[in-house]
Amino acid sequence: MSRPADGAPVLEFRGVHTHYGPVHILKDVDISIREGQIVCLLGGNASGKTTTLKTVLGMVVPTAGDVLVGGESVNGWRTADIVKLGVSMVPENRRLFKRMTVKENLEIGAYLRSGDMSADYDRVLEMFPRLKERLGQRAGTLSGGEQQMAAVGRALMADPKVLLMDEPSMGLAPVLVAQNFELIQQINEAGTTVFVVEQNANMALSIADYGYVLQTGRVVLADTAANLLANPEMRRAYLGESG
Amino acid sequence: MAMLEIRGLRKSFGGVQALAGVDLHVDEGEIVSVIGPNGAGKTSFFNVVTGLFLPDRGDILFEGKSIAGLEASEITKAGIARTFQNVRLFPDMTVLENVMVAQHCRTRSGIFRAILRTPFMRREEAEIEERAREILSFFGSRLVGYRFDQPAMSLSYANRRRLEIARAMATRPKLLLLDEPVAGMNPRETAELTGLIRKLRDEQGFTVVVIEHDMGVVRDVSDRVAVLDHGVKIAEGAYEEVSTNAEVIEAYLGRPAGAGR
Amino acid sequence: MTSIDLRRMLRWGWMAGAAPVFTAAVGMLEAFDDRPLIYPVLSLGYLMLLWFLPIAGYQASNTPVLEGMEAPPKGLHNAAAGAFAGLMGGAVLSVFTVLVNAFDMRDVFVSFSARMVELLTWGRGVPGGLAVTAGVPAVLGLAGGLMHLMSPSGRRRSILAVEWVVVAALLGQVISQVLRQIRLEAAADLMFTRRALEWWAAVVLAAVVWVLAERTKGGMGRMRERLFAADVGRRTRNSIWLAVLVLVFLIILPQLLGSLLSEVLANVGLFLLMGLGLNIVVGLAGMLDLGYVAFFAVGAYTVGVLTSPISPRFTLEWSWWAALPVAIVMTALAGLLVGTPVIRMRGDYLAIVTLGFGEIVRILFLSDWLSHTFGGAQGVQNIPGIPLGFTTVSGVGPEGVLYFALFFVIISAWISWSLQESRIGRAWTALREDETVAEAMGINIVAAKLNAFIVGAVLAGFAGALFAAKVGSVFPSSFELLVSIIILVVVIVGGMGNIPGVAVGAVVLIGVLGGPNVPGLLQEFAQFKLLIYGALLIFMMLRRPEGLVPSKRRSRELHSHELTQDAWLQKGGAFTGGQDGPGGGRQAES
Amino acid sequence: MTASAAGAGRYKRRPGWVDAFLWIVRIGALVVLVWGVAGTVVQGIAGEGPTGEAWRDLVVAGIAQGAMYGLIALGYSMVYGVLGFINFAHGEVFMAGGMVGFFVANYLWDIRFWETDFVLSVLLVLVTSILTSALVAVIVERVAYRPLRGSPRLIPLITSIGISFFLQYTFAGLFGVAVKNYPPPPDYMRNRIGILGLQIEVTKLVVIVVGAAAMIGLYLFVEKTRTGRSIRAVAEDKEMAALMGIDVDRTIVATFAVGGAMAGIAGTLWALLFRGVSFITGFLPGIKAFTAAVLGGVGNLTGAMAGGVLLGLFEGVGPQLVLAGFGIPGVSQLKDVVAFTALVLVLIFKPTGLFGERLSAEDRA
Repeated sequence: MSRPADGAPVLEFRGVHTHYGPVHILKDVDISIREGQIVCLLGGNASGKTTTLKTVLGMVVPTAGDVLVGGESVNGWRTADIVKLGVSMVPENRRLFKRMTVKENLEIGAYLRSGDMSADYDRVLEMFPRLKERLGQRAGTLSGGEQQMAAVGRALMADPKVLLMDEPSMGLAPVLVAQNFELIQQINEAGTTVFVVEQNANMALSIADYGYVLQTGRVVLADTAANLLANPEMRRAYLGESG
Repeated sequence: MAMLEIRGLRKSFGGVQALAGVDLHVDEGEIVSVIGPNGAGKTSFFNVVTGLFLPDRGDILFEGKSIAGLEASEITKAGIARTFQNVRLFPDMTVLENVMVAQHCRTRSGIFRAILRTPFMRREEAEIEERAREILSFFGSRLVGYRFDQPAMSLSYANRRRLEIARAMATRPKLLLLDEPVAGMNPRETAELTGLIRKLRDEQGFTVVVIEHDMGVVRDVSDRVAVLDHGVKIAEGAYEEVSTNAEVIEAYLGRPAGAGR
Repeated sequence: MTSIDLRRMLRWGWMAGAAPVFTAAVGMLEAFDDRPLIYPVLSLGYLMLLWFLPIAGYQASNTPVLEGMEAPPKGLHNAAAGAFAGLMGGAVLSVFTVLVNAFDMRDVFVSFSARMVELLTWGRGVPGGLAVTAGVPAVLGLAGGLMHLMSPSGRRRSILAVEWVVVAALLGQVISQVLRQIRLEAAADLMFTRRALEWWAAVVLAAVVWVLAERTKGGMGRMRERLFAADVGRRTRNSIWLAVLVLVFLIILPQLLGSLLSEVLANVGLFLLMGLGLNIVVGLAGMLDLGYVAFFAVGAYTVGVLTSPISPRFTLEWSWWAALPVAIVMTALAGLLVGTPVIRMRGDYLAIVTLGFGEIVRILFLSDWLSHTFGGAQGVQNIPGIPLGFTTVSGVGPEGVLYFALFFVIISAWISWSLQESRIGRAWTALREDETVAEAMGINIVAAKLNAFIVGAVLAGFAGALFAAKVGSVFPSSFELLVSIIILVVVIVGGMGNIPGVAVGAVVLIGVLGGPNVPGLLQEFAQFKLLIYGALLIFMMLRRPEGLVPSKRRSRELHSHELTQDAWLQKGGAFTGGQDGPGGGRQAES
Repeated sequence: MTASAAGAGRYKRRPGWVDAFLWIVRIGALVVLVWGVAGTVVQGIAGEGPTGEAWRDLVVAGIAQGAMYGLIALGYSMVYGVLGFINFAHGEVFMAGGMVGFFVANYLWDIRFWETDFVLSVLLVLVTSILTSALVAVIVERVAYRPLRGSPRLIPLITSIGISFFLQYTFAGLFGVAVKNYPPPPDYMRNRIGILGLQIEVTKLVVIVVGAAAMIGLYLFVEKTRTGRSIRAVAEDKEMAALMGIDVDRTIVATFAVGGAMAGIAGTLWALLFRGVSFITGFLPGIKAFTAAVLGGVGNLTGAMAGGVLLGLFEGVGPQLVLAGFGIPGVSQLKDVVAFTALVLVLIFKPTGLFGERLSAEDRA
């Protein structure tokens, strides 16, 4: 199931440190994501996963090291400019603009783009025909599954090179979790690089090419997904074996 | 007589039906799981039962008496306590204080006793603290010792979940409502908490209702499972029964449970 | 890797210019120049003009030390950065001076006078003095930058020495008064010959502080350790001893201070009383009450109407002691009346509604409609003092009022403390942190909030009753919205939720700067009092929201958003809950 | 009251004594209202009290005053919508516009331009006032509020109280404490013209028309423009808005600027109506506008406008209509009492204000 990982790196962390006030969060993190891959970042609560995503997006500025998007260092850039480079995120719990309509949500996904976006619009609606019926509805009134579609659709409207997924399985019904991961594969097959941040190691590794394990801000394991699945330490700590 | 009996419960928010006529009963000493897809109304169900929201229609009987329309604090006093999906402790109170404050509705000293520091008040204070320590010791070594005086916000995620359960226990409820108690926990912690939920019933004598997505936990703890979808109960019964129900598989599980989770 | 951050330097450079320009433009320089501080080198005006520059110089190259990272090396570049920021400040100030000199803008800006230009150029006129205008800030900035090169203890000593000298100079009047009272007239005359600290005295004082600073280092910490020893019995014993000591000190204090200072302290006591009451409502229960003065007014008017022989409607001429219980009942009732409708309102709504209540009460006391009871704008006059058998306590003898205020403060502090350390106090804390959860945990919100309102109101009632006896008359103008806000500032600057904090707040603000209608020790500030209050409030919120003497829990609450990355802390109560988490802008540095 | 109501209708909380108290207040308020109005009507029939003409003037004055409150209230509401706190210092933003506008007006008077081309002069003053207020609002945001982003809710509120004092006394220090009187408007501004059967003074008509136009303009701005949409997105979820590529800082600055501009317009209107400005001019109107915003439901723009106009009417007409009926002397002194009482009553009847926010979706999941 793994695809060749020969593309150029689209997203890289090189020795990144971050701090919240004086507190050291990420400690010398190296991550490299190549074009066309699905890469997952695994870790428990407070391991620094969310900070990693915020660092990509410039919401947290590294105190040392570099974050590179498409080979370009984005340290100190404004979030908007990083988004413009083709980074887009589906946040945990979807976080739609509940008071806006589904259509407005999709449109705001393409906020930074100019020109004709109808092709992307059609592509999203083709991918999620359910949304077509709901376009005029307020996003807050959608069901859980539909909200998920709208959130992914909104992120795709930005035509991202790399899509960040924050905990796509968190607090979701099994049916939605399965759907979600299928969706990730589908998006990836259509040519988008995906970076998944997950607690559910089993699920994430089953679709990923490569995985990183984060523990209290440090990358403690980094290997191909297949190797991680086979790693005994990994199996004991994260995959719930012999619990 | 059922401990909790819910009849035709309805609740809508601005045109969205969160609960569209739910019936459910919970007998004393049972552990009942409530499962269902996101947005099915599970948390709304808890919120209405505990009085944070008023029901639109229907009735909630607790030990035979209607509690619909009571203030949340009165319902807690009547004997229903809960935890929250997204862990809502009092973050800056210490671990011990979090548990002490929850005994509020079981204690009586008022302003004058507090100002005059009467013997009654001092005895009650000592008892509150004693009981808080006792409850925290239920979780083994996790929340005792130096942790008593740590602010709740400094706890690890799993300990926060445990503390929330301890706080609910401190209100001396008969019925405990746990909202996704293992969400965000790793496999080992999940296993431990599963055992704890059973102990809550077996050793402490609480009746328990659990909302949970982790089907492993649901299988291990439940006497009975109720499935909600779009605010309606679509199935109810033993785990095996529910997990093979076609409607449940379609709305919630996606594929038969056990076929690799 | 160089540790000089150009943007940081520029920013502090701008601020180094903006601060003195602001001081001069609003007229502080001129107004305060008459008050010499250290003879003959420094007047209050120049202190106000220049105090910020060393700080800016220090900050220009100050980078926070991050956990797990190497501390940036210190060196001459720090001094250079400081000098740069100072020079930039000086340049801005010079440009300002030139502009003021060149154009006559007095029609618009009232303080842009020739005198101001003269002061800004140190008396040397425009082209000639500009070098000094720019040079002095540069030197001060350099001094600030040089502080990076000192050892931490040297830095601490220098800062302490400067602080002590400034405080001694500012409070010269008090110090010389105390010296006189303890029969050290000679010393007083010698040190404070010309209303200001003599320069040699300043040098001596600085040297003494510099030497002693290291000796006493850690002394406070040890004392605190002993006070809060783990052993409960010992702790209680120690705190009782401390309380007795403080009490004895306070009892002899009026004898030391003389009546003028006693008057100031009596006012501090009044505001402290109100501060303690508001602290219960805002600090403990987390409800922002902006109409707190209403309860003060109710207490004062009740006593006034019942005791005054020329009270407009009743001439009951009760004794103050008989009126006090009535005042307490009336304020409790007022607390209930104001508290009930606002119980279910959200934080900001509660603020505006209580503010409204405060205004309603004042306007009613002022109105023609009720003037035959409350006297309208004339108020109630000839209120007798507090009869004590052997004497009568009134405003004529401020020492007596001070003792009385002390007595009530002790009672109020006890009430606050004992409630805080009880199930009621815990319920308040829970309520403040997360109202929904508190309710779900069985706390009766209505009762808890009303308790807070009523206790808070009664404490203000004490203050009101005392106020009526002290001043001898009550007017509506004593109860303006401003009073509510000043009390709030006292509580916040001191340290919300913390009794010693409120005390410190009252002493520093009311005692030193003065209250809304009462002068403080630094009477020179009268005109700019509220400007300084505002600036202090902003500064405290930005830099130290937990106050000067923070309660442990409060500082946790107020800084939690900086330290955690968890979403669960970002929801909930009025003081705990942020809006959306630390999102939005990028992380601010430092 | 009993459980037998189950299944019949919507549940109400079982009333406790607080509810009983609130009902007494509600009923008491209605009785006072009806009694007072009846008293006034009786007086009116007896030929005492104000004439019909005077009543109409009160209404018009109330609406004009209310339009101003509404304009200022918009600033409170916008900031509340985006940052979630009440910017207590907004009244001073309004004052700043009026104050600086005065110096322009005064200059124009000195060079005799004010008399020769009054309309253009007022426009110049208006532009100055708008720019000043917007600038002050933006500076305040940058210096004081931006560092507080994400801190507990009451912290920025308390800060804004500090800013309020700081700005007041800064203006006092800069421009002096004396009241500054705008030059007199030409006579025709005091003429009355008939509209809809009302004889309205031109000044008041201008105030009402300008106020209404500004409100409509703002509404269109927020609903229809790209910046407006980013303001709405930021109001809902700042972090997500940033992820969409919206510059959150700049959007918030825009919000403050637009709110400030509205206050600036109000500053000029104030000058047209009352002429005098001083450093404390902003305080009471600020509080009143704050009240108006809460009255209408904070965060809701339509609510702010409606709240402003209603408050102006309450204040203008209320004392005469209700209180005078009891034979209370000097009712006009009590207009603030009427305004604040109206606020308390509205919130007792409807705790989220007249056009309160929608229920939060927080616990719905």
